[in-house]
Amino acid sequence: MIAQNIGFLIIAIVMIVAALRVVTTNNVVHAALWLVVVLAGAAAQYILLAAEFVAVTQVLVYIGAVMVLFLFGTMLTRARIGAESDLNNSYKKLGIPVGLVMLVAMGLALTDSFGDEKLPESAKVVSTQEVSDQIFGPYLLPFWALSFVLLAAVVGAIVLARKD
Amino acid sequence: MSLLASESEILAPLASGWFLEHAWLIPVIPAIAFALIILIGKRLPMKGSELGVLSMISSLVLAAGAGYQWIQRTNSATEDQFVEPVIKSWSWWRSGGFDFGIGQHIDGLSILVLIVVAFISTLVQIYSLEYLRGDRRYTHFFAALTLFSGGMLAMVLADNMMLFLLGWEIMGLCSFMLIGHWWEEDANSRAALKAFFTVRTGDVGLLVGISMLYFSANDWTQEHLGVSGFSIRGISAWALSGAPNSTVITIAAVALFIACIGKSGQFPLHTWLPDAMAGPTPVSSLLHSSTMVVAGVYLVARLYPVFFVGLNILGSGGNLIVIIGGITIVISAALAFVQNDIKRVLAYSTVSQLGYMMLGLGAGAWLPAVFHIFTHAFFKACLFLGAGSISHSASHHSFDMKRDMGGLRKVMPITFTTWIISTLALCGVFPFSGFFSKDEIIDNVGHNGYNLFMIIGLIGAFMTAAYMTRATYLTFFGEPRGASAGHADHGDTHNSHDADASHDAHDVEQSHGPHESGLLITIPLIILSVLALSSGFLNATPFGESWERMKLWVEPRSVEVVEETHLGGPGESLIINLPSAEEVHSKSVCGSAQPETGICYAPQLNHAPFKWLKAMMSMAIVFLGIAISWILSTLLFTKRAPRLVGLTQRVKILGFGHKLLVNKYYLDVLYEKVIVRSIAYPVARAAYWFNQNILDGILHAIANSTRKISGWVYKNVDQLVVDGTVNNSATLTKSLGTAAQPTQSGKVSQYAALLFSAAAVAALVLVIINT
Amino acid sequence: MNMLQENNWLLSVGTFLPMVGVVLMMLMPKAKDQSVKLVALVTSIATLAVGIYTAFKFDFDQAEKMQFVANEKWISVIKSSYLIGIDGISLPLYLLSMVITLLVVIYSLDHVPSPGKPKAFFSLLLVLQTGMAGTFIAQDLILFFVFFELVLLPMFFMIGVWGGEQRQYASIKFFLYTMFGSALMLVAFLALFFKTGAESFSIPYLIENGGSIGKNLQVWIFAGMFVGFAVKVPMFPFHTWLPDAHTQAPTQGSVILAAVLLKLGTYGFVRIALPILPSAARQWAPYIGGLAVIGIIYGALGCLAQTDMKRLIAFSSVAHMGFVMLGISTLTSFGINAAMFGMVAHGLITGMLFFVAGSVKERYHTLEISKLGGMLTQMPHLGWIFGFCTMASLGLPGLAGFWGEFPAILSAYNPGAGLNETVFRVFMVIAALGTVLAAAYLLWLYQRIAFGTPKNSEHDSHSTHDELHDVTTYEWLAWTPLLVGILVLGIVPNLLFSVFDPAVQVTLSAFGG
Amino acid sequence: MFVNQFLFLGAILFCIGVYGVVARKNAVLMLMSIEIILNSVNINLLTFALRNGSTDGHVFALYIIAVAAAEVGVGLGLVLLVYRNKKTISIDDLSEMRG
Repeated sequence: MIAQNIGFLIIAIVMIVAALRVVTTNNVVHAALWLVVVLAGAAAQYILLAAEFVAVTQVLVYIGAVMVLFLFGTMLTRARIGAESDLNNSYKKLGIPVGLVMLVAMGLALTDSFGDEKLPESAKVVSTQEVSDQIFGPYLLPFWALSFVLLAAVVGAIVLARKD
Repeated sequence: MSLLASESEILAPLASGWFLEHAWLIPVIPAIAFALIILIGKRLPMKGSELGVLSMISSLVLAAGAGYQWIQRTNSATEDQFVEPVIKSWSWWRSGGFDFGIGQHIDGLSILVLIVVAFISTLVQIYSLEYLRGDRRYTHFFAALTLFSGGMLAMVLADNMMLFLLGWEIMGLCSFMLIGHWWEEDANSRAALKAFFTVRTGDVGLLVGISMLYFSANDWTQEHLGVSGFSIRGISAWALSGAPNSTVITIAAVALFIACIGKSGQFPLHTWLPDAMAGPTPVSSLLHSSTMVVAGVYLVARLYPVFFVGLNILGSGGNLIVIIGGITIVISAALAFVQNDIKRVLAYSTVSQLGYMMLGLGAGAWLPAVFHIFTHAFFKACLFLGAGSISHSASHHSFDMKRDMGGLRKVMPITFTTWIISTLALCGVFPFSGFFSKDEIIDNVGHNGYNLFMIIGLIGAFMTAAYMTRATYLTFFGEPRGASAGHADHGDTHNSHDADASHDAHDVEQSHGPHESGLLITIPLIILSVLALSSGFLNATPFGESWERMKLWVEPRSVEVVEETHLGGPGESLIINLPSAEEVHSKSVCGSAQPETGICYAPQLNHAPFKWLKAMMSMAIVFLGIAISWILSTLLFTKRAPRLVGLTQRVKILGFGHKLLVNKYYLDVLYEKVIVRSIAYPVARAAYWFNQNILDGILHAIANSTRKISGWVYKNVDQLVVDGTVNNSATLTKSLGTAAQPTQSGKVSQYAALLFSAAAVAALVLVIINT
Repeated sequence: MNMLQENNWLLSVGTFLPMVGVVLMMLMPKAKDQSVKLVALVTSIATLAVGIYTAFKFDFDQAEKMQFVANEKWISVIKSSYLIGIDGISLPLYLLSMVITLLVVIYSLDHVPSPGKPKAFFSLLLVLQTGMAGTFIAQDLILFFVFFELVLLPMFFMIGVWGGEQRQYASIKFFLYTMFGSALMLVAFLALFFKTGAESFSIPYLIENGGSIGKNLQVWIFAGMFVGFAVKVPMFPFHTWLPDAHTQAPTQGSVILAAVLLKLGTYGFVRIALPILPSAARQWAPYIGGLAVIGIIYGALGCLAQTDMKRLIAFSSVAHMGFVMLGISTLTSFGINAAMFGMVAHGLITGMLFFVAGSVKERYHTLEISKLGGMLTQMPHLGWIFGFCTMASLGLPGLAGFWGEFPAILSAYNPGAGLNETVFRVFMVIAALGTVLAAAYLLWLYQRIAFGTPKNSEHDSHSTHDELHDVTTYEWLAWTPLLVGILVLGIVPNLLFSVFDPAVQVTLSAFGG
Repeated sequence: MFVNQFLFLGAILFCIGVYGVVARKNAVLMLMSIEIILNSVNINLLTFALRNGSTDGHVFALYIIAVAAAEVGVGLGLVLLVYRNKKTISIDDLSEMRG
């Protein structure tokens, strides 16, 4: 358990730092790469949370696909790959209090609700089969709906991005 | 108003007299003189100084008369009878059902200090006639000196803490005015500020202590004595009655002692005192050595029962007072070694001696400590006036021993003689006065079980002897240097002058070179030195019981007193003294247990029996100090004027071998570099460094950070937040009208910001409501 | 409450006499400056004479009773009457306002601030005097409120017209702040009126019936009054108008503001808020005490940060009024006596300090502390007077300031029944520390301004040297009474305590002793 | 391991993401911030899944990943279109919908 805690702590810190860099860096490509770190960290956390399949999906879909999309998007919209100055808008400062207030609110709610409740010690890793049983069992209808969403998105993206 | 005196009748069989009954006139005279000097002083032929001197002389006469009658009064009492203090009080003001008095409380202690203050004030004023002649603010100087004496005398004979506080603060004010007398120079005004402020910091303790004592004691004193909780007599009796809550009285005693630490320059608030030497020398002599600075000691002695009970004096282990006293003795004595300014040596010496007084009081040696106030006043005033005499007539207003003095014993024989007598008294050499007081303190401290502090006292005695020898050597022996050699370099020495600007009138005189001072200066010196020599015999314990006059006259007798109080209104308390037969002969329970039938005014204290052996031992230590210091000084300081002829002579006088002469330079190096530099200097320097950097540093840091904080608070909180809120509310009203428009800017990120902030606030509200 | 009704014309005459002067002045042609000044002087002297006659007729053995009571019909629709009277609490303040006005008039004879217009200036001064005196004698809440507000306008114009560079800002700030407080105060008064049966606005009636209001409601009504009075005092955190108003106001305005106007607030507490709503007062006392000590320390810190002499003195008012409020918050007669004394003492001392600041400004054309120095060399008398006031202000025993400060600290050791002793003892210690800070900033100020050598060399070059004249005759005339007052009250505090004490005892009878 | 350590991580990431959305002007960066938010939600879902011993959370997490992918696809398509039309992807410049 201790090892897990240490692991969690290291990954969490890395994630937070990376996330902060994502929202503060002045270079779009850097931001994308920092985002990779966040996403990879998230995948690691999923493993700590006994969610193998989700973690793998995270790596495949996010880091594999979404990131490539981002990088392509960046390159297609901006030729410049380097530091830029006008990435932030003039309301930048407003974000800090907003974020802090939210954090305080959530922190209050969390400490109040869960206090020092612990996760079950000997959690069994959720197998892919269990997940698929769920998806293709009770959650089949949402799965279909999601398929349509994805289809629509693909079509939409092509329509939007098509040059003509 | 009710300020009119109503005659009080004391029906005790004790002798009294006009002077005792009218002792309250003693401070009133200088107070009136002060007003007169301020109003008409400048138009008088001697610019108002004659009023000051006259008022001091009349106060002195009154005080002496009161002293004489007090002696008669104690003599008229039987040996174990409680000598009733002569108390008179009138209503000063009333508020909220409380009656605040003004009046006199005359007993041995106050008489003693009254005489000392009046006497030294008189001499110092006479001395100042010459010393400050031609000063730009001559009149103001005398006005302030006179007001000071008035304040101090009022404090000394105060019958209640309110009047005490009044005198105490007036002294602080005069100290401020007099240290900053030559305020054109920044250093002087800063020293004045520092002195007032440091003392004032301690005064918080006095305010708190008085308040606590008043409210805790008032009920008891009203019931048993018919006086208010401010009354010194009432507080003393209350403290010993067994009634007070031990926590309250302890806190009150500590609070009061903090005030004493500030006023009497005790560690760690002593740093103001050496700086206060920026004032004219008569001021240093009067305020900052012999009288004002003992006010703290006086407060402890005055309210001794409170400290006795509150701090558990004579109980097991050390208490706050002895610890502070002990630290002060050693720390400040060590500092005296590294000073070049003669007044600073004396200032540190004063601090150290005040430490002795505190040590004595804290260790139950009440009488020796009080006696030390008495003797110390004479020899220390004499030393300061001597230093002033040197700077006035020989060293062109410089106080730098190393640069502008040396070899003055021949040109200033009177100053030299008086200085030597006072130095020996300060060192505690038999039969000079310091011996009878300081040695008694050390002896009694050991006798009462504070062995560690007795050793500290002895170390202090050793150091005292050593640094005074060094100062004496630098000043009066060796070759004349700088100004005292007649070649004063104006531009160079001006910085260290204390009186340059105002003494221009004397420059003509200066061209004659060093010479003995005039009669107005030397006569006070001679008088003081005679007293420094002889005053110790007033309580010469070594010669037996019959010589212990002070014990008879000054020490309150710790007898349980059965009193009948007649409540005839303010100013008419009538006291009948009825000690019952068996109480007279049994040992007093005062201070150790709750008095059963009567009232105690003073705790029972022991007196160490005098032993010649012990005295010899401390004498040996003192002489050792003098000898070692003398040798060191000779070897060290003559290096600066390496003329072989003079050297041989001096060393011959000392009876040293020729070898040392030959190896002079070698030994110089050895002593200065190896011994002094490696042992004495580091310790002393470290202490001085601690003093200048840590203590002063903390003070400065606190001052600076307070300023910074206040600056920050002012800038950010006051101007931005509090003020800003108000200002913004105006702009807000205006901007609210146009506020709605920007929200519809069409900018996505703004919408996002608004959305999230609203969500955040809503979430917070929900959370707060739900928790 | 017993009332004595002899000579009941005296107070009305004393209060409205200045208005006669105003009318006279209005009738005069503008050009005749000298006669305008003469009328103002004569009026204020006459007013003070009436005041002294009042004090002479005042029965000091019955200082606890309302005297010279007049009760006439006034606005019967809202059951408000013209009820005036004076007792031991109000008499010294009533006289103080008259004395200060006279001295200010004397001072102004020689010092009409720019842009001149003596006619308007003196008229406003006299109107101000009516308002101040009226506030102290009013025994009817509506009447009190009217006078309380009457004071505002002349002050507003005085700051706004004769003030410094930022006078507009300062005057509007002053006005809005006080109006804000007054609004809440008026609401509180109305609530009182209706909750006691809508019978009368008279203070004695309300004192009798105020206790019957429910406790929770009392607390809210008290809150309204608290804000109204606290702004006027001013208490932390309602004090920020004060430094600006003082800094920008002309000398005369500052003096009146410091000497009398601030006292309207504390007087309101003692006269109205405490006796009418005793249980709410007890509830509020720890908070008032807390704000008071915060004010003491805060004001002192504010002072230490100042670079402007007048602003520093203004901040010191915050600290001093903190002592006054601390005394009041103890709810003991001892503490309130101290507070009353502190009010008068502060009026004399701080008024005097502002006079000095005004004279400094007039001579050096600046109040920047860093640009001042060596005042004792150039103008020894002014320097010594300044030193005297400094010492009085930092609470040196034997001068008036001490008797407001020390008893207030003392009283906090033993607060009234029902108050938490520990809390107040902590306040006591903090307040005692405040005295050290007071010493620090005042002496520091004094050291920088009076000691040292003169710094204004550039000033000398472009103006004649005789501008730096020492205290003038008019200044002596205006200042001597204040200086004597500071000294006399310091030596014989019983002069005031004996007057206050019986009346304060009566005021506190609602607290059971 | 505490429940809260994961939930707090999620909360912190969420707030960082919110800050990013508010502060960023560049559309691509804004989308990235949204990704951070979505991931923080996923962490929460999985934590509760573990806590409650159910697999529902996993399913939701997968759906979110899928939806996110779709969202990024469409979002970037939009950005591309905007860029092509306006030669900028600064969100602030798109204020045609101002009221």
